[in-house]
Amino acid sequence: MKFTIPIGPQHPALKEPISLRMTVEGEVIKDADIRLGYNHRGLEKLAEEKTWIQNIYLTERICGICSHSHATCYVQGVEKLMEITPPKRGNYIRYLVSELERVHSHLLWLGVAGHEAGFDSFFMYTWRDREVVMDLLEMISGNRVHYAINTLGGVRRDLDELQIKKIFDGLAVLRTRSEFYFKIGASEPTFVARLAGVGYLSREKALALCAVGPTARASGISADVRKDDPHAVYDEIPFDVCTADSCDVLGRTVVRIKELLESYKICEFLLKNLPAGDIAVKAPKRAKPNEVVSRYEAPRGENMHYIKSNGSDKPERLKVRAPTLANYPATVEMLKSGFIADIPLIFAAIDPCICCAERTVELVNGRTGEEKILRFSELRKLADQRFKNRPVKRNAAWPF
Amino acid sequence: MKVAVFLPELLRHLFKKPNTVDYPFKKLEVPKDFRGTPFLHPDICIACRACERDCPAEAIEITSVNEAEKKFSMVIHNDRCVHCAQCVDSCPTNPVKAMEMDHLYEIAAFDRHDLKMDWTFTRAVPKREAKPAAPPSPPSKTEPAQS
Amino acid sequence: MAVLKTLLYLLVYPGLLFLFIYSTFCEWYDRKLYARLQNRMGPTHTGRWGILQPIADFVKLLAKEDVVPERADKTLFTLLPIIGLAIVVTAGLLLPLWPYSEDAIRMTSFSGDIIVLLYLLSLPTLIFFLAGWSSTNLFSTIGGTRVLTMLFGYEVPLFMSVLSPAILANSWRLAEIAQFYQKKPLLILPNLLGFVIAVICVQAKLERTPFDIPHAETEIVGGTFTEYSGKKLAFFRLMIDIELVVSSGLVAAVFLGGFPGGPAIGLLNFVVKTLFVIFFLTLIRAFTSRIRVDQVVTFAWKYLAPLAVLQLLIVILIKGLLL
Amino acid sequence: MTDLELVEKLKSLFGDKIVEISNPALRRVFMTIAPGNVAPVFVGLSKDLRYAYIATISGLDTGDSYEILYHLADLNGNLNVRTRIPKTDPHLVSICPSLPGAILYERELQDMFGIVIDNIPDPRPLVVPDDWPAGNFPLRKDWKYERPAEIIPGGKK
Repeated sequence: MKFTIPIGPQHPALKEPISLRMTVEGEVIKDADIRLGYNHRGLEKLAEEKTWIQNIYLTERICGICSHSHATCYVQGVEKLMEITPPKRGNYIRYLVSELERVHSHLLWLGVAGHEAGFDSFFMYTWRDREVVMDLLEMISGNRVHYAINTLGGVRRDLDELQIKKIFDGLAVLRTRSEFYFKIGASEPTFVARLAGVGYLSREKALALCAVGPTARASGISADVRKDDPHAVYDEIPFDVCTADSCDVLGRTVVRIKELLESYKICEFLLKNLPAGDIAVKAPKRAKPNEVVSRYEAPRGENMHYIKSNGSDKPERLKVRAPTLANYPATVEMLKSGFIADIPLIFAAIDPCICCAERTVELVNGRTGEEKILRFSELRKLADQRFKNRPVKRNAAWPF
Repeated sequence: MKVAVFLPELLRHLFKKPNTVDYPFKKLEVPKDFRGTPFLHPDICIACRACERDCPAEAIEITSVNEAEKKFSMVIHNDRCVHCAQCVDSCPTNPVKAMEMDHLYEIAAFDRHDLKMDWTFTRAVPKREAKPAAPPSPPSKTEPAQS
Repeated sequence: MAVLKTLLYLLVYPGLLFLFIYSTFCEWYDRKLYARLQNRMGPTHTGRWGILQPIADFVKLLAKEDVVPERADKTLFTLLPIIGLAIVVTAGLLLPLWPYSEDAIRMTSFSGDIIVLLYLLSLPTLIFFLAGWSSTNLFSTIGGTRVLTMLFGYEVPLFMSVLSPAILANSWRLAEIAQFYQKKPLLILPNLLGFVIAVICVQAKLERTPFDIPHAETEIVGGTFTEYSGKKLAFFRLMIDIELVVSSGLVAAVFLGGFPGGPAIGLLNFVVKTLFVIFFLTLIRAFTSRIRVDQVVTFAWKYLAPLAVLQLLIVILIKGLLL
Repeated sequence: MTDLELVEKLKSLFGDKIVEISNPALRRVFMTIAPGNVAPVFVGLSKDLRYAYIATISGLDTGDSYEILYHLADLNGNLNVRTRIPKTDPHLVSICPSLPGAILYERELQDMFGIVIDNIPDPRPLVVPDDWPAGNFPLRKDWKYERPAEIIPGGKK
């Protein structure tokens, strides 16, 4: 018996709207299709109407989890257009936040993977420890999610001695915890049984379908923009690219936990070698007509911004390529011949960030042609009305 | 193959204090650089409109009320504010910024009108030799109405 | 007098009211323990330490809007929660809780009641399947088929492991089995393997992690209960809670020597022993992740069933050699 | 392979198909080709230079023509292939035969600019809703969206 299950746009496994149509036979998936377009905000069009400064905060809001990634990718591109170089201390702080964000994103992913596999204790523990890094980020930048630490020509907040000490302490805690999660992820039998062999993506397929980030690295492709195209400080930092050969969800988990441990190393290196000096240089208001391709390794894979300036204080074109979008063709491939039970895991394994992937269309009043915003009191009035006029015991004939 | 690797960790935590904070009853301290809600020191503001120009959310509105008396009115739409503190960075007054962020974070309201804050003020004269004035205390206006 | 006693027995203790109160308490205990194992707080707000939270949830669900899908089999859809509740409460009456001494009511204690109890505990599974099937929702249908698939996995090991102490005690009557082990407490030890198997199977029967496959929310939304809301969902939840109490009571009665000591101490025994069993159930829930439905069947037939047979063998050997 | 070697190699491979080639920054090579040469150039890039990873395809409305940029990347850096097609006849050939991962970005180009991609394996819209009015291509410069004035319900103040 063949039938199609709609996973999404609203589904408990998906934290953001996307539609996966699965054609299944019994419990086995025969075909998969991904439909996007539920989360468009028209960012690329909007960016053409905003100034360079305003666009920092706009790009930051492409995504909630990797907010710093998009802002940094944008800012390092615009700095090249404006021909300014941030001071070294500023750069170090900027990429320190980058790595802390990677830590927070990967810990979040571990929890989500646990939850999708029905392993709620793992979820609770990883998210508890994620609070440590969230607090560090809040301390550095002043906010927990949208750090807004980037500005054109450097960063906006400096680090003092006390904060550096606190970060070191936090990293020590996180390191022991991550090593513990590595042990769990690799040896808890029910968890491993769920992850191993699920969502197979061979190296050739991963290459052909342009997978990026941990998804590609778990298939044995050693692709990491931080190594291949070292932006800013990454050519000074010693670190390894983490790969796995198992090509499945377990491999993706292992890659992410190893990357966590690598990130702690990078953070400690950055803090130990933090140079003295300014944190920002003054940026001009306009940029000369030019174009730049900015690449950045976000927690989910390669971020790419193509920025073109036309001499004004606004960009001519800002093209954003988020890593999740690049991983969709690979996801469809992975889902085929899996089980229904594996759908959330496989889909979660690319660490999907749907608001990253979809950002291009203006919100036009879609179906009804008009938009209505209700006040709370009006909403309550409507609910009361609905309750008073409710159909009298339609078909819910209660036998009592 | 090991069985129940997680078990010792779980049992260890059974007799520990929970890590969660009983939120609405107990509150955590925010760090000193926390970006809460922006507010204005109307006695310092020189009405240069730098904040209005740079605000990414178009949440700040400065209008001239009376050109002759140099009276201005400023509205901060907190329902649009994204709490990025760019207005504080853009503010050119020295050494005390006319825009500042407070530490409030429980700023939800039932009505978007309650989130609007406005000031009417006379433009301050920008001083070249800025004498270190005592930082003015935040006006009570910054408390958003919780009706 | 006898009528009053019977009514008391059916409706108050150990019937409906007691089971309702005690099962909500057990749910609270399960939730609190689960939360504390995860370094969380669990319910805190309603009542002292949140002890009334399950009752509050129940009342809240009763007040919610009750929606029946257009294409569902409406009679079946509506009747299933009540039938299910009736079945588990009936099963609860068979527990050798209060009146199993010689002079008490002999209504529900008879030779073979263990078999009846086991079959009554099998029925909720069918109720879940029918609930999923009659709601005609895609996710419910998948959930329903998963319920049945799992049933084939855990039911046989459960029967074998629960019946092996009965074989050793040479009785099909729960009260007599319990009395046998009270007299010879050392004989509880050979049944240890059976206890482990029974706890795992009860976990599967109650559809708790790692066996919460039929209503795995990240895969098939609410599974069998996707379309249920309001009162019906409240009754289903109550039914699952009572099933938890009854099955842990069954395990306690068979493997842990029953609940001796008359009404008061017997009740205390019951509470302590069921909470002891539920502790293990919660522990399993905390440290495992959900497995796939094919893995359940494989696991049950590859490990649980042979081990249950081994348990039977041990029991028969002991019976032949020692008794 | 350094940037200079890559430029030399591209020149020797494609010869007069290259209209313009530049190397503005480290690990960034920009190459311009005629729209008719897109298919053979991408076959060459994937066969001879082993490019498998296409990062994205950017479109740009330059007034009288569309500028299409294919961003390719490998371990040596980033190669951007540029082509311009006239606005009056926006046709482009699909590069999916040589780089299958390009499908998403080609569909996006169709939605956003109304460029018709010939031989595209899957022509359904990718990012716009199903009931999106035909002929609306948001990233064209002449497509303006008038933001309606914000109405805060209630009107208390």
